[in-house]
Amino acid sequence: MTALFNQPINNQLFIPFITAGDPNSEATIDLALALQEAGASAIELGIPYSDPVADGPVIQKASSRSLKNGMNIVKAIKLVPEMRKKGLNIPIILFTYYNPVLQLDQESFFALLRENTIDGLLIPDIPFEESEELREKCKEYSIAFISLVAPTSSSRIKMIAEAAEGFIYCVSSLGVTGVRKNFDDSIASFLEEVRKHSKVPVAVGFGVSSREQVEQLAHMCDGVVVGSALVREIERLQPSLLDENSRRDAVEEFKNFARTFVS
Amino acid sequence: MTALFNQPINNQLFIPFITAGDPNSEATIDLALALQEAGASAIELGIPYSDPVADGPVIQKASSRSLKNGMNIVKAIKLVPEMRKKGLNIPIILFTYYNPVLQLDQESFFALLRENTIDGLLIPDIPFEESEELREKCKEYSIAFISLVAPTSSSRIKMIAEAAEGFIYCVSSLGVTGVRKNFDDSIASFLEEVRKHSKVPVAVGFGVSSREQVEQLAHMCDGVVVGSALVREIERLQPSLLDENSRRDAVEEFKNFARTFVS
Amino acid sequence: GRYGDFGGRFVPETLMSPLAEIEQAHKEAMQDPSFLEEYSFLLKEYSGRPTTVTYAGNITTKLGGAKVYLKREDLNHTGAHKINNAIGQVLLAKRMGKTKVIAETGAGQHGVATATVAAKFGMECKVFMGEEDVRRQELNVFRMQLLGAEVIPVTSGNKTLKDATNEAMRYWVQHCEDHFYIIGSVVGPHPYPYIVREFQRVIGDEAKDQFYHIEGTLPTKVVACVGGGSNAIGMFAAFINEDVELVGVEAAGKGVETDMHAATITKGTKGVLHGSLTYLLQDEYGQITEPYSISAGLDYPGIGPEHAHLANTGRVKYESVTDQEALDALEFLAREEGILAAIESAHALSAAFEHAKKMNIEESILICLSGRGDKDVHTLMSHYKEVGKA
Amino acid sequence: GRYGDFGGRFVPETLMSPLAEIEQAHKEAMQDPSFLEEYSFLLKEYSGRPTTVTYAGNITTKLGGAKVYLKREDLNHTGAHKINNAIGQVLLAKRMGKTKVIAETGAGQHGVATATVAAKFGMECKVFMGEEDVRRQELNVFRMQLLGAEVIPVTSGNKTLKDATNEAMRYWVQHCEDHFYIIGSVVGPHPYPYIVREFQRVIGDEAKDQFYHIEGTLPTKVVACVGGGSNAIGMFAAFINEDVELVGVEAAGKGVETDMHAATITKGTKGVLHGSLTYLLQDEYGQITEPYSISAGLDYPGIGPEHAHLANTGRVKYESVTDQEALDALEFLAREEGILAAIESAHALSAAFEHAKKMNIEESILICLSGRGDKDVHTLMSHYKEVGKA
Repeated sequence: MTALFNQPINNQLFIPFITAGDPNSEATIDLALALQEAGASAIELGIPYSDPVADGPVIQKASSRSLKNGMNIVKAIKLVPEMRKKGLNIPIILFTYYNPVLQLDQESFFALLRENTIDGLLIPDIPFEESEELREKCKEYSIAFISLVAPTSSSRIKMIAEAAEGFIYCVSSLGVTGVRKNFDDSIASFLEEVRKHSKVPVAVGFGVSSREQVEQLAHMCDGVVVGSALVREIERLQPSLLDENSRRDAVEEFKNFARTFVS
Repeated sequence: MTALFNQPINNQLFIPFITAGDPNSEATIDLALALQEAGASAIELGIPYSDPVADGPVIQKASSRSLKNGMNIVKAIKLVPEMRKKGLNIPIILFTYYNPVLQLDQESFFALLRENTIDGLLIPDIPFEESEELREKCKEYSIAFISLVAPTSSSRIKMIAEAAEGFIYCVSSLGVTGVRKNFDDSIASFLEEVRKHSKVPVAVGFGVSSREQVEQLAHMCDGVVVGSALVREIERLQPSLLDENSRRDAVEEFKNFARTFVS
Repeated sequence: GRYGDFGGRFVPETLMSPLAEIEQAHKEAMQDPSFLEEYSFLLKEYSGRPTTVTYAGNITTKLGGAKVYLKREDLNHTGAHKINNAIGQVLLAKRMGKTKVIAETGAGQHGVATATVAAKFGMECKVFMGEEDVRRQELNVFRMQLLGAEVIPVTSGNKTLKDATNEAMRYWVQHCEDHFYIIGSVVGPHPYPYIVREFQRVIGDEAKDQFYHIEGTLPTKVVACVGGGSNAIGMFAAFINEDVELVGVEAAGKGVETDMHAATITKGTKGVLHGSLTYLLQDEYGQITEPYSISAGLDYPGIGPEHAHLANTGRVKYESVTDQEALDALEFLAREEGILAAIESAHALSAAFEHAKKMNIEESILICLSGRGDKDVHTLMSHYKEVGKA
Repeated sequence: GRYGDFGGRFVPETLMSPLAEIEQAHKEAMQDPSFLEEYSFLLKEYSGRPTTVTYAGNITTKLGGAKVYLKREDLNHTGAHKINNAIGQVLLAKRMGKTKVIAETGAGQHGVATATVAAKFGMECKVFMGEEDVRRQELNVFRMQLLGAEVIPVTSGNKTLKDATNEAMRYWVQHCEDHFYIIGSVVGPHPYPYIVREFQRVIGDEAKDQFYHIEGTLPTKVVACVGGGSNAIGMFAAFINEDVELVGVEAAGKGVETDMHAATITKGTKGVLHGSLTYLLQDEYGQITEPYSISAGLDYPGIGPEHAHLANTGRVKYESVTDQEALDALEFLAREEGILAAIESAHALSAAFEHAKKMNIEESILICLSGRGDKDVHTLMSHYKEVGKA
């Protein structure tokens, strides 16, 4: 089994998501470091994609901003060593749709991941049944293949949870990523079912957007994934992040915002 | 048999057409007198109609000008005594589509024609087969029922020509009224066929618009009907005809134009 | 050539021989098995007949009365019943050796049908269309042009169907020697009302069989819209000698109490227009008045002479439906059954729905859905914009 | 769920169970005589099937080669083959107890078909449509609205079919518990490509019988256009095991040598889009590139996975046709046969005409005329204006 978190988990995991290259490569590196300082347990580094069907409008927009800047899967992977150089030591999970992966020769792709110190791989449009080969490869390269489960997974939960590596990503409600006001009441029983079968930490994502929600979820899971809420903040700070003179302050502001999700 | 022309015909008949009420009633009376002075053998007085399918654009426009002035079949008929009062003594042939006639009680219509000294009746959309009752009535009221024959009439020529009264109106070529440059060569044999069967004068109409054409036709028939060419002249003179001060000059000009058709 | 007092052949002498030739050619054609076979073959293999009869189950439930059935002439090639007649007449034209055809059109359905068969038979085609209708039905104008026809906008009168017909007749008078005039409805001089009926009776003949196959009986009532009246006559022909109530529906425009309607039978008087004696909208001096309907296909001041006769004898009951009632019925059918009717046909729908409500579930009503509504989308859009619904 | 290497089910986990349920429901439905009966009944009594096969005699003569036949899917209710599948899927939705449906649409034909069956079955309906297509196909947008559907303009990407599909999938992910997604082509995750093919195979099954009835043999070649490829698969299904040459025709837009085309098989590479592995137009990093075609129905960067497989095995030959070639073929068909084809279908016509020329009169070619061109009139008008022909 490929472990993502080396230490036993004491407190809740905070796994933030940012899009590589949004608003540019330099900012992405600084934002990753800020997230570590804010208390992130790991970072999901999103590869921008032309057709992000699992994402809501906030991340879609980040994707197209990043694509316009010429970001691609190879460049994004190569940002990680630069983050490491600046002191990043938490796990990096590459979040990418399947198609960009498919276009690379499989061996080179995994070599690239290893060379660039990527710790995990999350592909939202690869369901369990289509992922066997990739999971094998991940094991071979000691990369955690992150699985998702959804409330609709029902009888599939056991199968997915038992095979999960790194952490298991629970979709908080039906849907794509995005900010939500409230969670469905049924989430408690869903998470309980997942925990019953999972040997790895159980994190909840899709729609976690406030401190209150984090607290609400705390007793039901091992952590949260926060995406759209952070990306929206990056969107808001974009002008300052792009300006050399104001970037440091903007990154600081972002860090303070991110910190609100950490218990 | 109802005779239209009391004297034997010495020279070519000139039968002009004008639309009653175009451009107004007063002008129509003056124009009729002018035509008599110009040498007209009879006058076709057109009743304006909303859907004049046998007429070309020139007479269509005259029709709608006249209708806008409030002209109708009864008013038009009642113009004739006023013409007579001013000295008109040539035959007046009422040219009307069938529908306005149909809306009047038949007896009153014929009484109206007689009272107002109408000499002939020409209905372009009543073919021989549909006209029996009207022809009977015309006989009863001593009104000449004018028949049309067309180049397409072929085997019908004999039937129509033999029953013709007043004069027989030969459609010069296929078509509706209007100004034409040339006549079809086949007209000669068509007219010959008509003359063979007709006991009344043979007049040619539809498209006669110049002195040259009148001369060209002279040896083949007993006369011509001229419509659109005159109505177009009335259209041209409309402003002067509507102005009390210039009407006399305009009527004089019209008379001179009409005279060009008389041999 | 008469239907009771109505019909006849009131045309300039020039047309008398051509009409007699058409009458003769049609008579011979209808006795010629090869002609009838070609006509049937084209209806089937080209236009896709038989058109189906659809049970409007949702509407039946909502109205809570008679079972509602639709004869789907909208499924014909080119989208309306007009093609049945156009195919028949072009075959007649071909038989007579003509290579050029003309037609008048209101909504453009007959124009499209004529342009279509002209293309299929390699004939030159001119379609006369009122300028106002050219504007209302721009889709159909372009369709005709694409089919190779020349569309001639007519600027006289109200610039609608009546004026287009006048102009077509004028053109025909001048060119009858080598042109065949494909009249689109059961109007015009004899033998046209008869010819068109015979080429449209396939609607009723099919529907009667199909309905009998479904219900094992005849419909209680049969309803069709009436402009000139060709879909209605075609539908009624099969039921006229049966114990079936027949209803023709005219366009009441903004109301028969206003002067903006096309309710010829309801409000008209006898007269002669376009070659036949029938009911007309006219003034006391016999001047034809301008009709009005939101539907370019019903915007006509006359009516087929056979309808005038059927109204006179009482065999067919004629009613009228306003613009708004027709549009409401159109929308109701679209929402409930997923079928977009032509505004013409929606007049029949509206009247039929009112009848259905008052009938019981043992009874049934068969409606002629004469055409599809795609061509009317612009008219509908501007209407909805006007009333603030879109 | 695989066709050779292609197909599969590449979707977010949320959709896995709903897809499995649909697969199971479809399997059961196809073995349930009452389901099949209702499907057939609706095809016949509602949509007017069977659609006819028309011999294009004038075109055959002009081309001087193979006999040209047209399978007339344009005569279906709503004007295209899309209704076959929409009827099937709405019945499946009903069977599964769903009361809300969603759909994506490009040309609007599938959107109209879905809105239509949603109205007929009293279901709430949302149709996702790229904003650019909303503009290109305003007629169909209004038709959908009139049928009671909500049309949701999609502003992402190129604002065409791909983006509409993305948005429909996103919406479905969020609402899959009570919504049924009626996919319009043989694309998407398994079992959609299979379901859609099974609901479209009626095209080929009918055409094969009809053709055999006419010619006493099978056609030499069968040609159909391919966007996602549902009309083509439906047509090919009946001939795939026969000795008949099959040709699929993609949109070459302004030319496959330019970057403005939608020739996915001709120019694409393997990848995953909308849930299945197939050929795609994409860059080296797997970003989907924006396709282009004058036809909104072919303007798609992917292709049904079964087509990808059939291209790979060589069983079907795929060719491409430019905008201009398609328009020329459309005009040629209109002028010669009086049939106005959809621009989509005109791609098949163009390729087929080229084949026909090189064949002999003993041979024959059957073309799937997948839809009628009324919806394209605005596109055609502006095209002709641009090239100065109108």
